[in-house]
Amino acid sequence: MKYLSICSISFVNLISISFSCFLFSLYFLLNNMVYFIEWEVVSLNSMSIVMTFLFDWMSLLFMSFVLMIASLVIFYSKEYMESDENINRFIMLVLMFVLSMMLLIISPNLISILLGWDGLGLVSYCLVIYFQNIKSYNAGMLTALSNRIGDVALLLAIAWMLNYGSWNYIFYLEVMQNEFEMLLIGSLVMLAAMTKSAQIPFSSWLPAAMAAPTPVSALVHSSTLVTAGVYLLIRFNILLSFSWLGQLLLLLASLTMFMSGLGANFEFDLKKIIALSTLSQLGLMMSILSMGFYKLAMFHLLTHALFKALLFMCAGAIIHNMNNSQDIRLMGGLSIHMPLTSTCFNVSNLALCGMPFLAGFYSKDMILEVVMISNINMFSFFLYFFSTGLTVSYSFRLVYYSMTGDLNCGSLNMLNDESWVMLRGMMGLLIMSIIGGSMLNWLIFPIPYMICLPKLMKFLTLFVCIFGGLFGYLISMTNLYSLNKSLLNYNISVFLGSMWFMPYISTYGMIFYPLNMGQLVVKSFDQGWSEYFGGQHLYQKLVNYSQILFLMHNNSLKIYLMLFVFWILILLNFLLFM
Amino acid sequence: MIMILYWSLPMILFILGLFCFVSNRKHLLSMLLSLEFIVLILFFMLFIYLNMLNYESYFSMMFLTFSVCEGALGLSILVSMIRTHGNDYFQSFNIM
Amino acid sequence: MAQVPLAIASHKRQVCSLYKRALRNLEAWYDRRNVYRYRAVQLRARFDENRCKDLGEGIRLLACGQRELFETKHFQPRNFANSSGGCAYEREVIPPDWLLDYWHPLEKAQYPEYFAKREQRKKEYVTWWEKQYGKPDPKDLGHH
Amino acid sequence: MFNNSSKILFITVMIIGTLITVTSNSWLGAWMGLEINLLSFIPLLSDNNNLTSTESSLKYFLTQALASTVLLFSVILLMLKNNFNNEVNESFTSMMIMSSLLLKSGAAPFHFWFPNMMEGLNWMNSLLLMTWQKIAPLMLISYLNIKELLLISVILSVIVGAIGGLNQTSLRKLMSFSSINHLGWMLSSLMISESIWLVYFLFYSFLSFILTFMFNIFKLFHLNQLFSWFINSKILKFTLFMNFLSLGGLPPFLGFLPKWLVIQQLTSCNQYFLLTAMMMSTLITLFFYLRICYSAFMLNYFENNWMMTLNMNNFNMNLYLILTFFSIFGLILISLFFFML
Repeated sequence: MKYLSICSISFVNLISISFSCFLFSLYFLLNNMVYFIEWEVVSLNSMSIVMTFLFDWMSLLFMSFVLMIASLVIFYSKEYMESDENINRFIMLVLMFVLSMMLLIISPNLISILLGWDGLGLVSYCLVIYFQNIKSYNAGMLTALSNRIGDVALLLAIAWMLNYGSWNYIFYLEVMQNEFEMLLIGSLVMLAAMTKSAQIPFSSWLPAAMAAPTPVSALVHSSTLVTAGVYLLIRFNILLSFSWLGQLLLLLASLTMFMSGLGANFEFDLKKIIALSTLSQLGLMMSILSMGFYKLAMFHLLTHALFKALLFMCAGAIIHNMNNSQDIRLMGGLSIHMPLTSTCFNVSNLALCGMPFLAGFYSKDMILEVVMISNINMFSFFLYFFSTGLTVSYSFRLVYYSMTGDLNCGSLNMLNDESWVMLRGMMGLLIMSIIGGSMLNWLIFPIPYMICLPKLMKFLTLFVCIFGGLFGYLISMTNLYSLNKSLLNYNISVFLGSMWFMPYISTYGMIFYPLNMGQLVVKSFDQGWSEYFGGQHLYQKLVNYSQILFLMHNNSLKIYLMLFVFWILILLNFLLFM
Repeated sequence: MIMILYWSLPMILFILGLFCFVSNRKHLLSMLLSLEFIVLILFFMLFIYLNMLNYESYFSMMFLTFSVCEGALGLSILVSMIRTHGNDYFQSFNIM
Repeated sequence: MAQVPLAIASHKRQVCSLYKRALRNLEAWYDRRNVYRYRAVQLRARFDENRCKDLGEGIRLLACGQRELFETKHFQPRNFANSSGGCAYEREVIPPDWLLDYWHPLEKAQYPEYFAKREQRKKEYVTWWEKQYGKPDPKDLGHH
Repeated sequence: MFNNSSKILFITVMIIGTLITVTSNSWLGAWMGLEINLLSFIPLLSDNNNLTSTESSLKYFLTQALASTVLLFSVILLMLKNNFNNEVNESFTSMMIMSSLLLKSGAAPFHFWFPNMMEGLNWMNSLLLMTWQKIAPLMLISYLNIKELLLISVILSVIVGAIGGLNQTSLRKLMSFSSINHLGWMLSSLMISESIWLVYFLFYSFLSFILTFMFNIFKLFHLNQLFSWFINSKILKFTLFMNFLSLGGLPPFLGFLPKWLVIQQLTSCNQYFLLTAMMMSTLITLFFYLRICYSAFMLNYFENNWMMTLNMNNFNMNLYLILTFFSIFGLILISLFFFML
């Protein structure tokens, strides 16, 4: 039975599908092929319901990555969720999630995208509330409702697509791109993508969704679900490049990147730090996408998926060993207690920072250099590079808190590095996050970008990273005689540490007045006047009439017959005298 | 004008009969009797009418048959009522 | 509800409570143990310094201290995972034992052996109790 | 019921009487048919010699006798007028005929005898009274077609039917008021076309047959019997009350179809006021039907500890199930057949 658990079976299946998808994508990429499959489900009179699938190198590659990460995550959950009695439900939810992700990836049709999209929303809700405590419920509700905005936007976009007679958007994007309706569709799709990728007005759900089990965070909330929005916009990228949509998206995405980078520097929850770093990377993808470089966004999406999943898996291993504790103030000295996990953790952290020749370096460096040679204003430029520095800063802060010093948790602990199944799962991704970047770089870009920069600007990225790292490490260090730095600037750190108060705004702020109004309406209308004038009073009156009618029935038969005779007499009277 | 006389008398008699039928009586039997009276008036009226139609008065036989049946039925109900109620007072009926 | 205290009554206990909360706050700000110890000693010294002042002064100082604590309260207080406010709080709920007594007879009938044994154990417990503490007073048996 | 020879005789004669009325080409013939019908129906009513059936047969007899004498009187008047061609106003004579026919059928301003009488009958006789006894008078009314009187009668019928049943606890009275309500619909439908009236009448007879059939088997006469009515088959209970909703004309069921036709036709005749009154009052009818169905449709309800054994034989059960199937899925089936044809 050891090899017949649901985890092992799904692992084998998924990894083999992933491998074949990868081979197919190579084939498609090299031969420059696209498969467009159309299956007519039903044909009624003049209307046909058609299911369409689009297979090109992008969808196949993304699919293979998603499947690979999913398979490793499932393999990893075999140990992580070992003591959970609902592990079967958990794995099935993850599989359903993967399924709807597949549907989303391969469909060039807004309806089937919506199916996959709603599937993602539903399953991610179920996964967030997997641990059934109040925190999870609240987080799940926030997640589901934020994503619902995007679902509604997609539905509206579908309604607007009716203008063109079909929902296969890929046929219309280029032809109709100057029309107002298409702009409207584009803005709605952008809204949907922003909710799914947690861009700035909707960011608060992503850190909240960390209430889910850690494998879910590794798969869903870092590498696949949140990148679904980016992927959707990659498909719609034509609409973004030549309109104000792209500019708006650039602003919001780079602000997201900035905000979450800052927030991660003030966060103390291990998973939330990684979630905020995901958010920052999503902002990076979105912003480079909004400038028109969709291939770069795709590239970063893939590499980011690799090392971020690894990072989450390491965090999961740590949390597992720390007995569910996620506060980084309780950690420390983990490099001594869990050397192998710490290695993976550091490698993925460095890949995130863009350490040369790791996965993140290729995509991130290229994005930044492309930003430098393109026409861009000072503000966006500042946001890009400051956020890059912040990324390194929070990574090193994390290293400082968790890896160095002594363990803060307590002398009685069970830290060890012998959870082999989890480690094996992590090793697979470790290799991928080392070689993945270069591999993808040579695959996706057979012809290198021509980037020509002065020496100082070329070194700007490096400089920013080194400075950020030093800053992050040193500023969180406290010694006996120095006050805590964020205590000195208390108000600012509270503001930045709670994501610019966005969680409050999108929960209490949204609900306060409508709820009050609802209470008023319920009290004075639903249970007040309308009940009085509608239900109760009407019923009372009808019953009264009924009683009166019964008074009329309450007579001898002769009275009724006499009434009839009187009526006949009246008729006769008319008959005779008119 | 003379035509009105043919049917004004039965009409008045009919109305009186109707009143007799529905006005409040003690006994059911008196109601049945007044019903017979109405039937007689109707017979009279029908007779006048049939005289107009070339004295084709065979229908009056049928009418008489029906009215007798009806009277017999009324009487049988009366008997049935006396068997169940013990009297033929109209007021002993339940209302509703 | 009248007997339930809604606020800490005495000044002494208020000061103790403030001290404890301030320590917890320090723990949240200073993650390294040695630094925290140093700060804690300082805090203790500050409290000790103002000991044995007259009560009016003491009340003013208490208000000051509470205000200072409020102004420097950590925005993400340090919590253990399984305690209230922690991330794994109430993650695994263990239903209380007495819940089994409220099962429907039809449900109980599905596990006859277990419930038979359970009933027997209950009886044994009652006899044990009565041996230990004696029979309950009959006037205490009714509901209050 | 069918192993009693006198019953067979009277039922046959009753049917013949109605047929004579329907097929006769003169008013006198129609009158004869009505008389035959009355003469044979009364012995059917008083089959068991108890208080109530005697009373109700007496009430029926008096009312119908009065109605038929007035009918004959006005018929003779009409014929005298036609022969002599003097200044007698025709419409008033036909109004008199119509009033007597409305009294015979139990429509609203002259409906008072109807619930009183129903209270004393058993369910099978009630069914005859509600359905078969309506054919002859309604057919004769359709020959007359005086809009003014008919409109008043329709509106009064639906309102009386709705409001009268609202406060009712006796099932027979409730069914009689519902019958008055349906009679309003039937009158309005024969104002437009005879075929719609026929359809309405057939469906109404069908639905009320199922209900009275079940009431008769389980001897249900009062509302509280329904609330505490526990039979060991919940499906049976549920379907029975679905039939109630069907009778009330709730859309997915069969009972909606005739109402639908009437609504459609009345709308195309611009009878909006009439239609509004009818539909509003039918809503109230639906309300009290639903109130009857409480015990079956609620998730949580009171049950007696004792069980009522299901004393239905196989034939009755099969008959009931088939009829219920048509009553519940009839509308869908009819639409399907319509598509197939």
